[in-house]
Amino acid sequence: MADETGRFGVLALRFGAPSRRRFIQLGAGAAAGLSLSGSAFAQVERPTNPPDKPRGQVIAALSQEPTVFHPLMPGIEVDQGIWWQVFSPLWFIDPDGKFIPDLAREVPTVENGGLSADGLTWKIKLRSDVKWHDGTPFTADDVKFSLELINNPDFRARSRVGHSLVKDIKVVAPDEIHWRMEAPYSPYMSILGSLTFIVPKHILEKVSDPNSSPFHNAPVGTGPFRWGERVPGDHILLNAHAGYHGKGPYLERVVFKYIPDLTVLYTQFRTGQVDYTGLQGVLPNFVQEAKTLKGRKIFVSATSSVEHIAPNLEFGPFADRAVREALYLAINKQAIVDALYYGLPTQTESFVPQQAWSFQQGLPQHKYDPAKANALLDAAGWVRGSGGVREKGGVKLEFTNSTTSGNAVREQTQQLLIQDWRAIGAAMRVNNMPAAVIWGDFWQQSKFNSVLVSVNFMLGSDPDVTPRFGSGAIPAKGGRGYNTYQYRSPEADRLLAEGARQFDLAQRKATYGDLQKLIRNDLAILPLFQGFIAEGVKEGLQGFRPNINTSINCWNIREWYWT
Amino acid sequence: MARYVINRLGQAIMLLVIVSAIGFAILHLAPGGPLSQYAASAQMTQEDLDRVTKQLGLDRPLPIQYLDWFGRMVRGDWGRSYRDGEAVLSVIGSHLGATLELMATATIIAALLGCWIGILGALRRYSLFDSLATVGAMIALSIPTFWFGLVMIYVFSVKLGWLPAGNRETVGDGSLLDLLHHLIAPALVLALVETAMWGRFMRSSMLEVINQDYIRTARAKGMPEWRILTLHALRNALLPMITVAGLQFPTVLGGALVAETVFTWPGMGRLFLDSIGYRDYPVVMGILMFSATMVLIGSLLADILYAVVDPRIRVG
Amino acid sequence: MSIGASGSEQVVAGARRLAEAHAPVLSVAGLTTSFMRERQWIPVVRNVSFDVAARETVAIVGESGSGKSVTALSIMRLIPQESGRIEGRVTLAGRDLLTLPEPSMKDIRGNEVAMIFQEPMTSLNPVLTIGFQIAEALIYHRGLSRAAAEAETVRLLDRVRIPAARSRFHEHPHRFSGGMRQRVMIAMALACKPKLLIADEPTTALDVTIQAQILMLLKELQEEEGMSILFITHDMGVVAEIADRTVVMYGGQAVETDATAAIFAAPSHPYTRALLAAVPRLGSMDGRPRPMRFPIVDKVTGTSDEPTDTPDTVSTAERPLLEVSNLTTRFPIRSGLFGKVSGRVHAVENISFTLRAGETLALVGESGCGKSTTGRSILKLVAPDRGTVLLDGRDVLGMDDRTLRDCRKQMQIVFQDPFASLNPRMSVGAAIAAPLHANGLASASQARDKVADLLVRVGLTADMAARFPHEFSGGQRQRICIARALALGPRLIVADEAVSALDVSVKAQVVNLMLDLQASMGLAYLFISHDIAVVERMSHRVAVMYLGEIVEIGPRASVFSNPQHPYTKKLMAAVPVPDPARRGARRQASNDEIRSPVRAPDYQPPVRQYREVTPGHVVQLWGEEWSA
Amino acid sequence: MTTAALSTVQLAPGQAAWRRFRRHRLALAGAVIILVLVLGSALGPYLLPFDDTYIDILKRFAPPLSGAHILGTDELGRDVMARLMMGGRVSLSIGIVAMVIAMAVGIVVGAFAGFYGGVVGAVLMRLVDAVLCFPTIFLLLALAALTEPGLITTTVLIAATAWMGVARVVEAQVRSLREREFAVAALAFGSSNLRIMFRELVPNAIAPIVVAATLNVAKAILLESYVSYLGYGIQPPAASWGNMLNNAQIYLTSAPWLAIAPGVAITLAVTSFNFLGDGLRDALDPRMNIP
Repeated sequence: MADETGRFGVLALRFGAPSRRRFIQLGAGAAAGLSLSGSAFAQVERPTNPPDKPRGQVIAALSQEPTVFHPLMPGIEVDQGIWWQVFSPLWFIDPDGKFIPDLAREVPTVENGGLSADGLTWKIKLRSDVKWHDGTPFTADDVKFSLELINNPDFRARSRVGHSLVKDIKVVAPDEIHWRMEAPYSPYMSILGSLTFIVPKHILEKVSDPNSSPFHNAPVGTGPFRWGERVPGDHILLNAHAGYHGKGPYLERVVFKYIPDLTVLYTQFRTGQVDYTGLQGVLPNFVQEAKTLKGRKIFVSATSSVEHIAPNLEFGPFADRAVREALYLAINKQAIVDALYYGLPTQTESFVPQQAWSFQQGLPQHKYDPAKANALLDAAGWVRGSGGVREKGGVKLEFTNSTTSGNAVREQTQQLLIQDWRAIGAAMRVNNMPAAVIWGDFWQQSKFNSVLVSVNFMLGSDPDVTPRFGSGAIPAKGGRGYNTYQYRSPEADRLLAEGARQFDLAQRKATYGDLQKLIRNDLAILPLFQGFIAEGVKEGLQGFRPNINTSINCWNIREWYWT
Repeated sequence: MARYVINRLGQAIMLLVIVSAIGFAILHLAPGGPLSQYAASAQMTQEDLDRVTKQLGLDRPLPIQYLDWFGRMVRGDWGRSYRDGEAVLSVIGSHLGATLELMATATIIAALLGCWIGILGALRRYSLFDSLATVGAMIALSIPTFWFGLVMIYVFSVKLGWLPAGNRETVGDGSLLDLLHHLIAPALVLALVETAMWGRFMRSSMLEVINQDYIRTARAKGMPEWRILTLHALRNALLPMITVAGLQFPTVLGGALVAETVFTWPGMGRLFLDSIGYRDYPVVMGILMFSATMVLIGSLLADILYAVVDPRIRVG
Repeated sequence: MSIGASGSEQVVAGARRLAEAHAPVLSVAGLTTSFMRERQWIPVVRNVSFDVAARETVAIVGESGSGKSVTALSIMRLIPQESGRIEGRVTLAGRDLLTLPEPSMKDIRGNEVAMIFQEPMTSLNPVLTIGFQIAEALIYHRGLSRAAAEAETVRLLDRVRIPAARSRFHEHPHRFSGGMRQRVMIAMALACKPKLLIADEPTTALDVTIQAQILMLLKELQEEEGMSILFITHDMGVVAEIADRTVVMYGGQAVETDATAAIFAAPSHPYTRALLAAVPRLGSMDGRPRPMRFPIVDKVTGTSDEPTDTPDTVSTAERPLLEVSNLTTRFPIRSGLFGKVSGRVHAVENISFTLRAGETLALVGESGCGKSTTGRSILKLVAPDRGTVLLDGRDVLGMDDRTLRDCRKQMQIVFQDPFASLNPRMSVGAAIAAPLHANGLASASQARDKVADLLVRVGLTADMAARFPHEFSGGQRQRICIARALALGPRLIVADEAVSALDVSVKAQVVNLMLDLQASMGLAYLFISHDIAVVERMSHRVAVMYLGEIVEIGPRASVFSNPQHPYTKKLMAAVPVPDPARRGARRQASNDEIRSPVRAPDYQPPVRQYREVTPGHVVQLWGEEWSA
Repeated sequence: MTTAALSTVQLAPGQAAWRRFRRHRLALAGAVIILVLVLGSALGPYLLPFDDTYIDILKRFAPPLSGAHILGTDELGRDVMARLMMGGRVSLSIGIVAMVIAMAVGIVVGAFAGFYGGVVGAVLMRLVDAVLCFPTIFLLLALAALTEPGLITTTVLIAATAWMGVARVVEAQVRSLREREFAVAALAFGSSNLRIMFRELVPNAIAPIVVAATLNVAKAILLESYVSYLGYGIQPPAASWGNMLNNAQIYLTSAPWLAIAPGVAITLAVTSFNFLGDGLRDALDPRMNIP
């Protein structure tokens, strides 16, 4: 299951984590980003030839409802499922981690002159054969408008990270645009590339309120599919855009069907009413059965997030490393993975996904060893008190664990943990909350004891985890970042600073390898397994390519077709 | 009559003000907020969050926000959904049809079937039919709706494959037959409880009526039994059913919400659940106000209809 | 008893003649009706036999629970089949109704035998027009066309003296007053020209003037139609007024059956004697200034005690105990969004009177005249708009809550319905002690003693304190209520229709008790009643109320022997006299309805003038409205 | 007094009610089932060899009647019977406690509104009307989504959505009883308002209150299951019938018994309380005493 902190929505709460991928892939060096190894997912049979003209339709079921269609406003990954079809970015990152030009003619590099050596001047050459769905030609003015809109104070832009540095935008020619960056910021490549979809100036410049206009519910883009209709609460229909500038589309129609209940969603996939189950895919307990279904294929693919227990390191017992170690030893990880997750995920010891170049092999392997855990606690002075709960210096070894309420499998995991930990004299209590509550101040301001959570630690595909583990990134202490664990280590800070300064891949690999060892040793997090998603696709539907670098695996429906 | 209606409307408006204040307070004082989602997923920085909070006006003191919202609402501007930017009224409007379809179907089934069962039960009091109907109604009232829905799905969709497992239509089909096919299961689930209620109310209403003096009068007049029942008793027994129908409205709406959840029906219930989950304040408030208004209108209509039908209340 | 011998002989002779001339229309023989209770058949009517001859009126008279109504319902076979069983023979014109199949029975009901009931307010179907309800009998039994039935219905409504019959055809029952509804019921009953009309307490729920109208009407119609009437009632006055022959029922049995005059002249059964002895007779107190106890006749032996005069209890020396002046209580009728007053009920309008210690002042009048509101206003149980109430010189209406509570110890109230007056969930002892506890006046043991004392005082026994109200009869409950009222040692008791709901014999006993208590404790009574005959028996002074005003007030003897106000006269004339010999005096059968005290919000009550007839006897001067 | 009035022997209200109740066989059955459920939940866990929270991951999804587990095991290998009994404790006590709270609030609000009428009554009853404007489930979900789930919150929330009906019933009763002669008499002999309200009036409204109470228990059990079904309820590992059902639904196709056991338990409990309420209604309502 994927990264989750963003999981929200009521129905979403009821079932496992939605496969939420980080959708702002900050960070440079995406060229060396994550690539899915062949073993990570079973690739479809070798593509036959796509049809000459769009044919057939695909019904893609989503367990959350896409509602935000303006791609520059706050939205979640289901919304991106629509954006990918209707709009185009300047470039995107493919499953192998390579930048592929889309609206741009080429990806700017220092070599091709698109970027100045100091990274301050950007010169983008655009395609001139692109047309908006309404027939108006796409020009550099649209790009300028989009960038300026993001910085418009009245506009509820999703994020201005990077964009706020852009100055002096000049439209040099209809197919060329230049700008200057206030400061060098290499992650901007990723931000522009995967998450900044260009919106039409000729439509949006006329609206009075940039936050709500007819465009918001009938978007016009340059993507492979045109807006068809939306039946709120039910489905969204997109039609093939005949004049699409790239490959495809090969389908006449795409329907995104909103089916909030994952059991119903699976049932409909089973009965053939649905061609593809996206977002949260198929629940682990159905995977075994689903694999035996005739005419259906199940793809289990890794995501870049890590399922872990997040301890609040400022909270009483967790401040003691021995406690964390003992708790870690007492977890029957294998049982969780095998029984609750049906063996689908892979155990991990690191916060870095195993497909990444920066992944450190050979970290100490977790072993389920309650006896050792007990010995460790005894040695550390935690003695069993009333009710078998250990205590030390008046501090009892008891704590709460929280996760999004209604997430069945996580709740099962919690119950296993309770039993495992009770055996070593640690008392855990469950305190689950709805998504809109838990991921607010409770998480953000480190008001929890421990949380069962899945997080994508990577900045894009870069292992720079300064916002996650840097001592200056603790929001509860006024820091800017997401270090809600409140992890503070001079050694980690040193390694992080060093890694950010290094450019040599081998050096960086070593630095971040040391960091992974350090984090593993400190047990800043208690990692369980790497995220995964099981998605169902009807047999005969070609072109499905999970992309660990996007937040939703239906990013490339334009290349899908029926045999 | 006009005066009565105006009076009732005045009360209703007062109630709506109270409802809105309670609703607004609960919603906004509760933990979490519309931006929690973004806060968590690290896609927006604290600066971004603060900016959007301010842009949405959520940084202002609560009473100010309430008065602002209330003032706009009174002028017909119910705000826009945080999620899709649509005007709240049109968001509600686009989900209303599905809910009404479900409620109306279930209510019609329930009213007809329930009244029939209730009348028959009252007339043949303590007969086998009556006993079965009573026990059946009791069980129907006691079965958790969602559980019954799940069992329906399991039996009719999973095992037998006769009915679709949910949704309102097959995409791209949408023919009347297809719509009806999808409607069967949720409407029946919703109608089950409803029928039981109607049956029970009808039965007790009928029982009360047939013990009235005027029924004795009719008997003493030598009227045949069927005429006494259909003309003298039924007319009176049906009167309170108008009020029942009015009071049932919130229950049916609540039931529809559950049925919509189980059968993934794209109606108001779903919308409400989702909107609460996303803390889409304008939409949640809109639905609350809308349903409260419907409840009030329902009971007002019932009272007016009662007054129209019942000669004792009818004026002039 | 003072029945003119010649009068009674005449009536008896007439009745005999009628009976001989025709075979009985209805013959009831050995009727026994039982109900299933606790899996046992309990007979409620036992072996009752009587005949009703053509054009004859037979009354069945008895107290509550005597089985008289069940007898009537049994004749019609309107007893629920599953829980009731009827045995014996009921022969109507030669046919045994009890063996008739149900469909044939339907042709009898409403066609050959019609029935009217006690409660005109609930006996008509509220959602059907009165015209329809009458016409359907015509259509069903006589096969008339709709138009013909409608024409006939209008004729019937005319015959029962409903004004503007044609226009009222399409109106629903709620638009009619109780008296008018009873006329509608009669019209419905007469629709098919039945041989027999069974009237089950048809006037009991009506005011006395309306009752008189209905009785007149029934008599006239009987003469015109030539039908027989079986008249069920508990009121000996009504019996004397209407019945040719009378069946006296007691405990489910017919204890005496004879010509009415014969029964009144020479009751043979002890129960009948007891019953008749307890019946208050208007005019029987002529020449007696003070109240008088009722004679009590033993129901088994029939022996009677001698009623004694009461001692003079009225204290004349001091200031009156209660002084009411210009008391006005109005109830606003609100409507509209802001509860605007759209009218007012002028329940009590500018009344003044005094009451001395040991004296009984009766407030009489018909429903809606404001007599009960007056009683409650005096205790400030409702808030009067104007006027003063002085109790022992202290202004009751101006008191704060605490003083008022204290002052209420001096005055207590006893209500009409002894069933509603006692909290069913409180033991009798607790109920009587409640006033003591509420005022913190007694410890538990003191309260116990006091309760025992009070119970004995009202003629019950001390051991009854532990029982609950449902274990007592109506009369006993009223005694308990009186005991409770006495607990705080009051000087004034407002008796709000305190004996009206009681059976005649019980009523007599409670009146006697009240007189005894007055004698022993010097109580003052404000005796509110519509029952003129009882008022005559038990009061020193009388005030007649009409539409919230006192139209005549004075010593009882003076007002009753020399009524001045037209309303007083009308009221007294309407009281049925339990003397068949005096029935001949026909009263004018008017259609007047009781007027409503609801007025427009800007209504100004006229300023009234009064005239003193004799010392203390004052009458309001009346205007043209009474001249007709 | 030897009048006819005494000839029809009257029974005490309680006695008569008990006789009528005894005749109501379904209500009797309901009472018995409730007793069985309560005893089963209270004592059952001590008799079973299994702990309701003991996880045996190797014995997941054992079907009923296979081996020692009478009702089989759940998704974590816990004994379903044991969880059903422990869940019964939670569900029944939520039902009963929520009922008690709702009753207390409803009676007080209703008594004050009915007794004082006028402005006090209008304000209180408009408040009741206002809360009633929210469909129960709407209100419950809104509240539940906004608070942290748990035993106490769930109980209070359910009570918060259930007191209005009681308030209305009590208000109507008190308003009509207030005019009854015994209440006026109490006022006349100097009882304080509180004394009249709670000593004289409320005890006389006991019949509808008792009926409302039983029906409220039934409603509360149902509501608990709804709340849990929607994911806001009792926190694991504690079992309630509602969260058992919630957990079971994703295994509906593979392990249907997980959904059937709590579903039947809820239906059984709710039906029993409803029958009990129905029986009490018949028994306590003297109008039904027509031969």
